[in-house]
Amino acid sequence: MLLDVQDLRVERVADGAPALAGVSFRVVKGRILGLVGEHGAGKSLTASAILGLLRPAARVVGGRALFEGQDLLRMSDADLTRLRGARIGFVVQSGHATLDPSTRVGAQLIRAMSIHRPIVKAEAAWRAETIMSSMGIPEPRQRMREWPHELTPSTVQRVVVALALINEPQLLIADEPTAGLNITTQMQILDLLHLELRRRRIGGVIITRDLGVVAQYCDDVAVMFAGQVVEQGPVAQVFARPAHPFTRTLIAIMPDRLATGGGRAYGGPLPESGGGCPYRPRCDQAAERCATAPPLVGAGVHAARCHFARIGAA
Amino acid sequence: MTARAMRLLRGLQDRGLGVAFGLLVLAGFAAALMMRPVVWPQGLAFEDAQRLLAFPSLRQPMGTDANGRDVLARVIDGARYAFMVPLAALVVGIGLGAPVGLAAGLRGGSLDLLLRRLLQGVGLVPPMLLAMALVSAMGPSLWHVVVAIGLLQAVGFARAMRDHVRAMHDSGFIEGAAAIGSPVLRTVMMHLLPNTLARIAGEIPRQAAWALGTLAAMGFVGIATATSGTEWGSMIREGTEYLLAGQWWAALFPGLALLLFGAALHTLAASLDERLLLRGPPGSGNSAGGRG
Amino acid sequence: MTVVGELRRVSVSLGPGERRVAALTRIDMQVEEGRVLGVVGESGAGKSSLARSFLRLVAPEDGAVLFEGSDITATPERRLRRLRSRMTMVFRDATTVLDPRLTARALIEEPLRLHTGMGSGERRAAVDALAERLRLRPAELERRPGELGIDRLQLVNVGRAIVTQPRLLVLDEPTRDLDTAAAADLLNLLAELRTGGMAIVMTGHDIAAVQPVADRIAVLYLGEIVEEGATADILRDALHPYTQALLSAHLAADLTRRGRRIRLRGEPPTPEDRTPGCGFAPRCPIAENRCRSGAPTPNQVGTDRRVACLRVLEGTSRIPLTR
Amino acid sequence: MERPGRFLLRLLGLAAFLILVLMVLSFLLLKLGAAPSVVLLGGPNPLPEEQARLVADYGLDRPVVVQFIRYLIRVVSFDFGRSWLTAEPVLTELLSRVPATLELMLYGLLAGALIGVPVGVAAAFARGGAEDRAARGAAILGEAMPPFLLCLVLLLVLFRWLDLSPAPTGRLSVVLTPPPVVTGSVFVDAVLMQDGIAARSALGHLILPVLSLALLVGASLTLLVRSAVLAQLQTAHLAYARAQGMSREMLTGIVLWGATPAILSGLTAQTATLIGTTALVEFVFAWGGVGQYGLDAMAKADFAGVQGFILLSGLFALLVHGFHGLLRRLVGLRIRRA
Repeated sequence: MLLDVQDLRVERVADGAPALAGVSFRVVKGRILGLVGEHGAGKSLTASAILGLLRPAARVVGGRALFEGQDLLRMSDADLTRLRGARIGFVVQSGHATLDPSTRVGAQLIRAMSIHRPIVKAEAAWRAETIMSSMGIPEPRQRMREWPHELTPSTVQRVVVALALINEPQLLIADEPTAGLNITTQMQILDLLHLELRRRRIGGVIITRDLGVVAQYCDDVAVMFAGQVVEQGPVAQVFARPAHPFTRTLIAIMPDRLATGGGRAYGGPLPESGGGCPYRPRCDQAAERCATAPPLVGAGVHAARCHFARIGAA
Repeated sequence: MTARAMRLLRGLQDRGLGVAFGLLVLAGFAAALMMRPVVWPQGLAFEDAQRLLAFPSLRQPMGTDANGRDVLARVIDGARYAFMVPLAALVVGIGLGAPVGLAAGLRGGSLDLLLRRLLQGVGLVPPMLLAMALVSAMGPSLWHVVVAIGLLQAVGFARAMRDHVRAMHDSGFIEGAAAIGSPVLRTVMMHLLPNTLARIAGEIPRQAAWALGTLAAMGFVGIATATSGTEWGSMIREGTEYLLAGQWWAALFPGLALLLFGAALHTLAASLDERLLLRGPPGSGNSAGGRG
Repeated sequence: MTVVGELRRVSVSLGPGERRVAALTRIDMQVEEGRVLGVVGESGAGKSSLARSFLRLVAPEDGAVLFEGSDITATPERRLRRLRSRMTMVFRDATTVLDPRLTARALIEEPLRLHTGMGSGERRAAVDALAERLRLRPAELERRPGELGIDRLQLVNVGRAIVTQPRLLVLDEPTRDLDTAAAADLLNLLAELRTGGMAIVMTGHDIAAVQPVADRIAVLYLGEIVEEGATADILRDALHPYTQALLSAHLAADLTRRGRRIRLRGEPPTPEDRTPGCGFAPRCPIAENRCRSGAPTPNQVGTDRRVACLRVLEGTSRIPLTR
Repeated sequence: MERPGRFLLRLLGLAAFLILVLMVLSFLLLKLGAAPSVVLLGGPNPLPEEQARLVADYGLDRPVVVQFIRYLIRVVSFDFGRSWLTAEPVLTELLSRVPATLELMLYGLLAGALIGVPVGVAAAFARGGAEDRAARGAAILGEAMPPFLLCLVLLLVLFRWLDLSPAPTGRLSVVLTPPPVVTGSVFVDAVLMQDGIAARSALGHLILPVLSLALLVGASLTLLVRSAVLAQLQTAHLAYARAQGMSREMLTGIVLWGATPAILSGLTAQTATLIGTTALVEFVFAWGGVGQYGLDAMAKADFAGVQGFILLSGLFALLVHGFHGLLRRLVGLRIRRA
C-alpha cells in the first residue's frame, strides 16, 4: 500500500462548512487510480489536503492519509516540505500558469532538482535535457533556454510532467492534467503520463471529470460526489458492475453511450445538505431510508456507499 | 463559535468601517457647514483688533489669525470649497472623459490608438502641475479652477473608461448583446455604461481627493487667488509665516481639516476597491470558494 | 425538407491589416429544420467563425449566407436585428457574455423585451415556463451570473437563445466546460428542440461531444471541411485520416479500446502555419508527396458524403490502429 | 522578442510623437494665456515699435498652424523665450536649477524606497493582520497628506519646537557663501572644496526636505509594493512551487522576483510625476530648484516660464519612461544569459 487515505475530513475556514465529508481511497504501488467526480466534488481539495497545501482557505478536521505508513496529515511542515516534489510528485491543472513566468524553462527544471539535494550545475543541466527529450520534447536544449510563454500548450504540459518526475517520486498526483487541451494533444499527454508511470513503477492518482480518462488509462477508480468517495474498485469491475447509482449514471451518459430523448434529468444543483445520502435528490432509486447516512457496502477491492449497493452481483 | 463570531466581526470591520468612517467625516463637515451660521455665528470677516493671532481658547477654540478673525469659523466655512470644487470638477471630468473613452473603447482601431497616445503624451506632465498651469494661463477664477481640474480628471476617466469598455468588448459581452438583436446604443446605455461606472466607482472618491489636494495646492502657492477667502490652502498660505514663528494654529487647523477630508475620501476609495475586488470580474463566479 | 441556414462557398478572414488570416475557406454547408448539424474541430480550426457565419455575426469575405432561403450576406445590421429573434446563438464562454448586474430572469427576459410586444406579466409567465423546461429553479432565476455555477449559467445562456423560439439555433462548444451530467441534460434538451422543428448547429472539439444529437457531422481542419456526412456513417467508417485520428483520440467507456490509437505528430496548427497542399499533410500519418503540393477539394463519396483527401478515391485512406 | 534595432526605433518614434503632443500642449497653454502673447515674448514692457516688430517676427498675424510650426522650430532650436519677470532666457534659468531638484528627488526616492519596499512587502505577507492594517492606515494617511502640509508640520516640530533643523532658507544657511558650482549639489561641492562648515549646513538643509519627500514617496510605494506582492502570492505557479517542496526562503525569492517588474513600473510612474510633489516641497523650503521656479512662474503669471517648466517636466517623464523601457529589456536579456 503506497497511499491509504482514511475518512479525510476538511472544512472551509471562512464559514466552517464541511468541504470533504470523509474521503477514503487507496493507491497501490505501480497502479494508477482515477479520482473522478464533478466540478466541486472535492477532488482537488483532496489532493491539496494530502500535500498539506490547504491553507488558508480550508483546514483538515479529521482522518488519516498514510503514505508508506506515515500519516501525512500529522506530519510537521518541514517533513512534509521534504516529501513534496521529492517522493510525491504533483502535476497541476492549469499548465501554463503552473510554470514560473519569470524563470527560463531549463532553470526551473534545475531548480526543482536543487530543492531536494545538492546538485552540480552541469550535471543537473544534462539531466534536465535528458528528461525533456524523454518527454518527447524536440530540441530540448533550445527549449530549455526559452521562457514558459514561448512554449506551445503541449510542450508546457510535457515540461510540467517532467518537473513532477524529475526527482523520481514514488507517488504522482495529476490534477486534471489535460484540462483545456485539444483532444489530440490530450491523448499525447495522457499516453506519456501513462507510459512513464508504468515504466518507473510509480503509483499514480489522476484527478479528472472525464470517466473516459479512467476507462482508458487507470487501473482503479474512486468516484467522488459531494465531498465523499461513493464507490471505489478496479476499473474493470466497476465498469462491468457499477454498484452506486451515480457511477451507473456517469457510465451510462458518457457521450458515446448517451441515448438522447429519454426525458430524464441527470444533473442539477446539490441539495442544501441535511444529512442522509447526498446523491438522494438526483437518484432515481431514492427511498425513505436514504435520509439516513448510507453504509459502506462491500469490502476488499470493490466498495460503494449506498443503501442499495450489491457488490459482485451481475 | 466565538472564533466564528470574531471572524465575522473582522469581516464587517474590513468592509464596513472604512465606508462608515469616510461617510461620517463628510457628513460631519456638511453638517458643520450648514449649521455654522446658527451655532457658531462668528463673522468670517470680523476682525478683532484686540486679539490678533490669539492662542486657542474657549472663546476661539482654534484661535484667531493675523487679522484677528476666528479660525474655527473660517475652517468650517472652507468646507464649502472642499465639497463644491471636487464635485463640480467631477461633473466636468466624467462628462468629458466618459464619452471619449467609451467611443475609443467601442470603436477600437486607429482612433483608439491615437487617443491612447494623446492621453499618454498629456499624462507625461504631472496632472497637478498641468492643472495649475492651466489656471495660471486662464486666469484665477473659481470657474477656471473647476475647468482645469475637471479637464485633467477627464484624462483619467477617459483612460479608465476605455480600458473597461475594451475589456468587455474582448470578452464577447457586446457581441452577445448584438446576437440577441440589441441595438448598439441600447447595449451601451443599458449594459456597458452601468457596468463600467460600477467598476470605476472606487476611482470617484479618489479623484475627488486629488481635486481637493490640487485645489489646496493652488491656494497654497497663490495661483487661485480668487479662492483666497476661506479655502484651506489659502488659509495655510496666510498662516505659514506665523507657523514658522511658532504661532501654528492659523495654518495648522485648516491643514488638519484638509487632511481629515482627504483621508475620508481615500478611505472610501480603498473600501470601494476592496469591495469590487471581492465581487470579482463580471461573471467570474465566486462559487469556487475562498480566496487564497 | 426546408433548409433554414445555409453557407455557400463562404470564406472568412480575421485579424487587422497585414496580419489578416483566412479563418474559413469556401465552406458549403446547410442545416434543415428539425435537424442537428455537428461541427467538429480543434482550436484554431475555425469553429467559432463558422458558427458566427450562419448568423451573419461576421461578414464573409466571399460567398453567400442564407437564412430561410433569403440571402442575408449584404443585409445591413439594422435589418438583421429584426431577424435575431429567429436565429440565435449560445457563445462559447458562458461567463463573460452575460451582464453581471442582471438576474438570470432579466437575462432570459431580455430578448422578449427587444422583439415582442409582451407585457411584463406575459414575459414573466414565459420565463417561468421556460425555466421549468430548463430545470432552473425559481430561486436560481433571481440570482446573478456571479452567483451561479457554470453548469447553471449555461442554461441561462441557452434560455436566452431559445426564449423567442428561433428557427435556427447555433451553439459554440456548449458542453465544453460542463460536467458530464449537465452536458447530457443539455444534449437531451437539444434533442427535444429538434423534435420541435428547430434547426440546430453545434460545435465541439471532439466528435463525442456532438454525436449523441447530431444528424450530420462536419469535421473542420484549418478552416476547411475535410469530411462531412451522416453521423452513423462517420462513426462506422471515417474516411479522412484526420477524422479517424479524432475518433481514436476520444476516450470512450469501452475498455477494449485501450491503447489503440492513431497518434498524430505535433499540435493543431493555427491559420498562420498553413502550408501549401493539403492542410493536414504535415501531421498526416499516411501523407504522400503529392499531398504536399496539390490541395484536395471535397469530393462526393457515395451518395451522402464529402471527403477532402487525395487517397480517398483510391480507397487507401484508412489507417490501421496501433497499440 | 523583437530585434534591438527595431525596438529602439519604435521607442524613438513613440518618444517623438509624445514630444509633439507635449509641444502642442505647451503651445495651447500659451494661446490660452490671458495676457497678449507678444508680452510673453518681448518682456514686461515692450515699446510699441518693438511690439510690432515682434508680432511680425513671430508671425502672430499668421494663422495658428503657421504660428505653431514656428513655435516648434523655436523650441527645437532650444529657444524657450524669455522670462517675463527677469527677461532672462527661460532655458538658462531652468537648467541652472536642475541640479538642485535632481538632488532632492534622488535622495527622496532612495529614502522613500527604503521605507516603502520593506513595509509594503511585510504588509503583504501579513495580509489582514495587525501589521498590515497599521501599514495600510499609515499609507492612506500619507496619500491623503498634502505635501506642503507635511513640510509645515515637520518644520513646526523639528525646526521651531525642537530646533533640530535649520530654517527653510534653501540649500544653505543665508550667512554662508555657496561653494563654486561643480556638480550642482551644494553639499557635494562643499565637500569637494573641503569647506566643512558649508558642508554641514548643506547637509542640515537637506534633512527636512528629503524626509518630507521620502515619507510621501514611501506611503504610495507601500501600497504599490503591497499589491504587487499580494498578486504574486496568489499565482498558480507559487502554489505549484509549494507543491514542489520549496523552502520558505525559495518561495519568498520567487515572490519578490516575480513582483519586481510591477514594482519597477509603479516606481517609474511615480518618479515621472514626482516633480509635482517635489515642486511643493521646494516651494516651502525655498529650495531654488526647477519646481519652485515653475510654481513661482505660475503664481506670477510668467507664461514663458510656465511653458518651459511644463515642457521640461514632460521631457523628464519621457526620459524616465524610456529608461524603464530599456531597463526592462536589459533585465530580460540578462536573465536569458544567466
